[in-house]
Amino acid sequence: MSDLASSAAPPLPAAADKLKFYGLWLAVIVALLVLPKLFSSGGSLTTFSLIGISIIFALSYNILLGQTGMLSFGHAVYYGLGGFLAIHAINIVAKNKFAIPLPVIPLIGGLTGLVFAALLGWVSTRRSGTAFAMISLGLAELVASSALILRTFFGGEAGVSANRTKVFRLFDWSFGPQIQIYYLVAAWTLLAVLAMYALTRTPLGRMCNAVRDNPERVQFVGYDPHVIRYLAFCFSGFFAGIAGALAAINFEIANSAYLGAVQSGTVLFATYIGGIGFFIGPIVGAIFVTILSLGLSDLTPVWQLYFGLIFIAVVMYAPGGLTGLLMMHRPLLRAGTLTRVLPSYAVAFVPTLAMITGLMLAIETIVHFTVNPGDDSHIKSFGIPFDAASPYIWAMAAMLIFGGFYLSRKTWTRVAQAWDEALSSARDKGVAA
Amino acid sequence: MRKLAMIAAVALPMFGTAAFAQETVKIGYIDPLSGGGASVGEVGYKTFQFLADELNAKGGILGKKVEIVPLDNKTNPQESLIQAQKAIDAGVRYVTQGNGSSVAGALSDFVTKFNDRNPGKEVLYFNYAAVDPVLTNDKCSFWHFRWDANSDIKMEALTNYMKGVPAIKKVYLINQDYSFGESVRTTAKKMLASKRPDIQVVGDELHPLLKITDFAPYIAKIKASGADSVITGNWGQDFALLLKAAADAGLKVNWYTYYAGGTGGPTAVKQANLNHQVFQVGEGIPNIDHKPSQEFEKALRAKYDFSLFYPRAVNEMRMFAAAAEKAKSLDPVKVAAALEGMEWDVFNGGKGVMRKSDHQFFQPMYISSLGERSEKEPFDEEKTGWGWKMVAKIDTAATELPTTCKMERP
Amino acid sequence: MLELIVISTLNGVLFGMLLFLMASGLTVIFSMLGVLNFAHASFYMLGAFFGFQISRWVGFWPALLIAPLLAGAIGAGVERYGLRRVHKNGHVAELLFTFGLAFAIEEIVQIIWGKSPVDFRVPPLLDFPAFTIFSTNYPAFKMFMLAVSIVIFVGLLVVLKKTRIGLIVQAALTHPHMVGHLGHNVGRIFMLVFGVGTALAAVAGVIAGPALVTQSNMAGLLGPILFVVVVVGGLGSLPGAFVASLLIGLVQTFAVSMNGSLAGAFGPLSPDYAATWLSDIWNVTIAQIAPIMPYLLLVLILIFRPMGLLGTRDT
Amino acid sequence: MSQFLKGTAIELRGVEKTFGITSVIRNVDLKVAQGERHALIGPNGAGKSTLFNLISGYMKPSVGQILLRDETISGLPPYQINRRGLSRSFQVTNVFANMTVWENIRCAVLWATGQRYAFWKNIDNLPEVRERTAQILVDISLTARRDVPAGLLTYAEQRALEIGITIAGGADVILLDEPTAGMSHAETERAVALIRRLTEGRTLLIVEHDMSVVFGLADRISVLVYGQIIASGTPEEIRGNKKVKEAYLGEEAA
Repeated sequence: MSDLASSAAPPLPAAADKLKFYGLWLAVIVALLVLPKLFSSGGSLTTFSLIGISIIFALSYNILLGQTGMLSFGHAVYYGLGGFLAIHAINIVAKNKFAIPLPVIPLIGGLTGLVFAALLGWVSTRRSGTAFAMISLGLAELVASSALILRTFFGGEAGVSANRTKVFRLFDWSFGPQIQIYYLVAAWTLLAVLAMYALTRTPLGRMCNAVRDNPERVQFVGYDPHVIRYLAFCFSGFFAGIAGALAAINFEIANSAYLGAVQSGTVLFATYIGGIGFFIGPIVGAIFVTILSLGLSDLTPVWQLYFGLIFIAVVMYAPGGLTGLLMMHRPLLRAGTLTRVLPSYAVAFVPTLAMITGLMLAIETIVHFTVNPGDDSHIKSFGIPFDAASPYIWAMAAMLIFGGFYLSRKTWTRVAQAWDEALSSARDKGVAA
Repeated sequence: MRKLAMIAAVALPMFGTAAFAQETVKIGYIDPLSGGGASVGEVGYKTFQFLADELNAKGGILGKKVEIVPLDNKTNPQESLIQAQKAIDAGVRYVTQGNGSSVAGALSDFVTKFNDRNPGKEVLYFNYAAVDPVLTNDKCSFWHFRWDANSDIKMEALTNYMKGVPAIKKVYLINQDYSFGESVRTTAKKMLASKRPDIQVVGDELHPLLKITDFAPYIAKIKASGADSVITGNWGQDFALLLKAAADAGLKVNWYTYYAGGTGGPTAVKQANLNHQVFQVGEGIPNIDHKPSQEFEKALRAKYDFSLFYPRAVNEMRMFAAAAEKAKSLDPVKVAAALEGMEWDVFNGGKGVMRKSDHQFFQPMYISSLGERSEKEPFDEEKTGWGWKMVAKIDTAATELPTTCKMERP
Repeated sequence: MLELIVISTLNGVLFGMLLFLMASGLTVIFSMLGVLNFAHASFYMLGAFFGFQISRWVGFWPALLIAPLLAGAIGAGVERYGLRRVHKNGHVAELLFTFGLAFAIEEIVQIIWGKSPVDFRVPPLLDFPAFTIFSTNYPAFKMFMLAVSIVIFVGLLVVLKKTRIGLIVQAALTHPHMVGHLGHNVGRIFMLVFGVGTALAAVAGVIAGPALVTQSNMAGLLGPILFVVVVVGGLGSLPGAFVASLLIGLVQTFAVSMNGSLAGAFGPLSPDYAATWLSDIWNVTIAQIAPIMPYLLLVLILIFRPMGLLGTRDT
Repeated sequence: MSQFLKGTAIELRGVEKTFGITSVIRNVDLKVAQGERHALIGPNGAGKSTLFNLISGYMKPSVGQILLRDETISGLPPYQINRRGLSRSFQVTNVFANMTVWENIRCAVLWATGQRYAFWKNIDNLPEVRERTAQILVDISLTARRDVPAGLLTYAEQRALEIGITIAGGADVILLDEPTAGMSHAETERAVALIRRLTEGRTLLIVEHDMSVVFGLADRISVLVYGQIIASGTPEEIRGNKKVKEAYLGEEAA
């Protein structure tokens, strides 16, 4: 090959880049080790563990949606089956005193997910698009319903429980205290994230993206899109199974809720809100949605409404998800023109915030009168006390909504202008959009 | 920025470690407050709130105010465990829950493991409505106390009544396909066979839980079987839709139920025009001629727009207070010791006992029917004009069933 | 036996027609906009609650007219200010948009009407048994429901195949630019179609509300099964949806009436297996699995005949 | 280069394709020799693209046989035909729009370099893939646009990429469907030069409307009218063929 050709290839990562890459992972490890020192209560450790689990789950989902372009409504099937097998494995290991320590159990869950994905995947990945989505919906309903019929295995609606401390112990780790579970989940999360990242950098991973973009053309470069989808589906099932097993270890119980539509819906929410176009998107989404779903229900009884509205807002205004929103600014940052849009952001921020506040105020006030009509009108929402009966509140809400809407429309047009200018000058400087 | 602030607002209360001195007695109320089960969960929450107010008006427990901490579990066992953990972080040592045996099983399991792993920080679990017998039998726990009669006890009471009704000849069983429905149908068959062998079970149906929109095909089957009575553990929409379909098709049978009094139940009975044809087994009804309970009912109805669905919750809260006073401590271990074997004057009258061997509360059971009221029945249900009428009372002693519980005490 | 067959057939047809009433709007929207509307069942629920509220004020019959118009207007608004924006990001985005919408609508309904069922009654005019067969009554209201379903089916077919509007609408789907050049406002056509589709869902809501239970979870209960109807019938095919509705109604109803199980057919299982999963399978009756049969049908259809029963294009 | 310089590359025997009652391809026999540059011409709607779809496996013939180097390929899926060394381009640009030019080419290189569905190899550590991709990139002169998503390329660049993807796998039978359609005169000239260079020593079957391209490039020409091949021969023979003049060239010659 000529030197000319070699010079046409993109540069391989330099030593400094590699160092940066490994440094990043090292920083993550350190952060994971330090985190429980800062927040040590049982609740926060549980929260962290759940975030880790949901990161693995969301990333596994994105192998389908973001990487290969398959919209699934039944991803929880593999998560749930992984969880059930893990629970049964714990019970069997504990009963027979096998020398299998708890940290290995998630692998069993993963293999379960893999086996079931391999079984169900071949027929369902024959097509992508609506057909795949509907098959996944049907299969999810079937599996979830059989969980209630096959009581011996799934334990009916009560589920199957286990005691994780009864498993063979390594280094005297009992895995009773939540902190040990946290480290277990953190280690597995790190491993799984690394593995899934590596997967995107393989020939199969790249061909997944090709199938997502244009399954028809893939056939004419020698690949069978069905096989690619199938393999992606199997990997996705494997990692979902690991996530399910970790959840089962964390809760020490597996039940039909693991397999249900809510679980499938949540992972779709998390992945999409985070952003399906970027590897870290689902990670961001998993963190955001887990914290939101745990915390929001403490703050307001109508958390589902906010959930739905946030989701609609993301689909409408930020189809790239939260990560897409941030990544949009990368070319500007590189070209140094980011500062030009910031002032218009600041200007637009105020009325938008006002509008959102007004909306929340209105919702909370209305909720007070329809849901708890007889109660004291001095209510507290999101930690802020106010009197729902006061006409000022109503007036304020109305003013904030309409004023905020009017002004934010105007200011966002200005943002768009500033944005275009900044982008075109970034282009002039030679930074590709 | 906005996102950051929001995350902070959401996250901070969760991560904060609550190490305040206990000024109040906090009871974590873990039940659905959003989603499908919320209508039931909210009634329960308000009932407990009302009971806490009642205790506080008398000076609280050991001089401390009682506070109900609402925790939304979305009827999901996993979510319940997260909420329980959160509650414990916030200094809660007593949790109460009732909706869903799956949640109850998970919670009982969680509390047992937690107490085992965190000695000195024990938590007690008061179960006010989950009726799966297993919780006080094979899977019993020292840290779990149940005030509701479990489904076997209810069936014992119900069949004790049914054996005295000669008109019952053919019985049809229709239940939801999950552990509770399954336990209703098996015990019904077993108990009817031993108490009234002449009764024929002409049908035994399980249908999926909360998934049926039209019960007409099931009604057709009941009709074809020639049954004169139906026993069902159905609740919620599965109950309402069942009766609706029966009324549409003109099916005339007597209904023996567990949860006809649940939210929406009386409305459905009235709509189906089943005047005193729907029976319910339970631990009490508003129209029992017992002055204290009727006054309580009046006060509750004056404040909220529902009737007392949980007389057992009254027993629970009052007995908790009494046990703490008796132990002179709010330490859950001591309170649990005081509750064991405690005898009690039940809310609706009569004697009850928290059996030591399995932590199941035994109390008089009532069979009642819903329909037009006489002057003896002052209270109606759900503004239908119809009210519960007592049909039979089964004494505490006649409801006591053996247990398989092997209690492990700390 | 004959009794059970006759009654089951009747019940199956009635249930199937109810399904069609709900699915027709979904099919119309899909066949014309290509959008799989996840919020369709939510509009059905809105229809039921609007119907309940309006019939309290002015009676059932005006409600049957006003509620769908109201829901249709909301649907049109959703298309105009929501879906259209999302359209450029592809079908997945559209689908997810309706997914989020379903969430929000359910919660809004709960805020306004609470979480318990509301007392939505059959209008007195139709509150009598239409006829009695084998001593089972068939309420007049259900017959009314049947009639409405058939009228809607025939009406839609005629509008789509025989009228100018139908032709323009169908052309607008495949060749939006061409239709635009011919002077038609494609945006308005799409808005109209979405409005009509959601209004049809609301008609189903007003009618099914009193027949079933009007509660905030009614959308979640029926949502997935509507997809089964539409997919099994063939995406975008109105006659297909009609056939699929009937099929699912009959399959489910007949399955319920059967008590057969493996244990019944081959005798009880040897007690050695009593506590294994095999005994679960052995003892499960056909009636028990009746409600999941549609999903089985869905999966089988997608595997063996992906265009659905009467569909023309591949999903 | 190719070791099969002698013999037949593509052969169609009595191929027919019908959609419902319409027959689009009627009893077509065609032979393309190894190493030959063969052009397929004919008026719009004659069935040229359908014929391409049949040969490349995108559609199955209703009747007849298609052979690649004397082996039957009719009925095989496109990817298997591709693996046997036949690659095609599309009339309407058909690339991986969200991926960069580099990635587009690389996808087309992967199977040919034996990577198959490997999920254990780091894509950056495959020198062969890298070099071949780079070579193709240089060949189609898109080095400067290497990191641009394919969807953002100009039309001519996309056509070049389309050809690049088609030849990247190293197939020795290449089917090009109107590679210069919609290009300016200068662009067309560059494209023809590119095609000539890249298909050196390979078999080429090309559909083209631009007669200067056809007569400049092709060794042999076949004329397809209403789904039937009415003539086949060297450019000179075709130029002199009366039937072709009547049916097709006549209009242009006039």
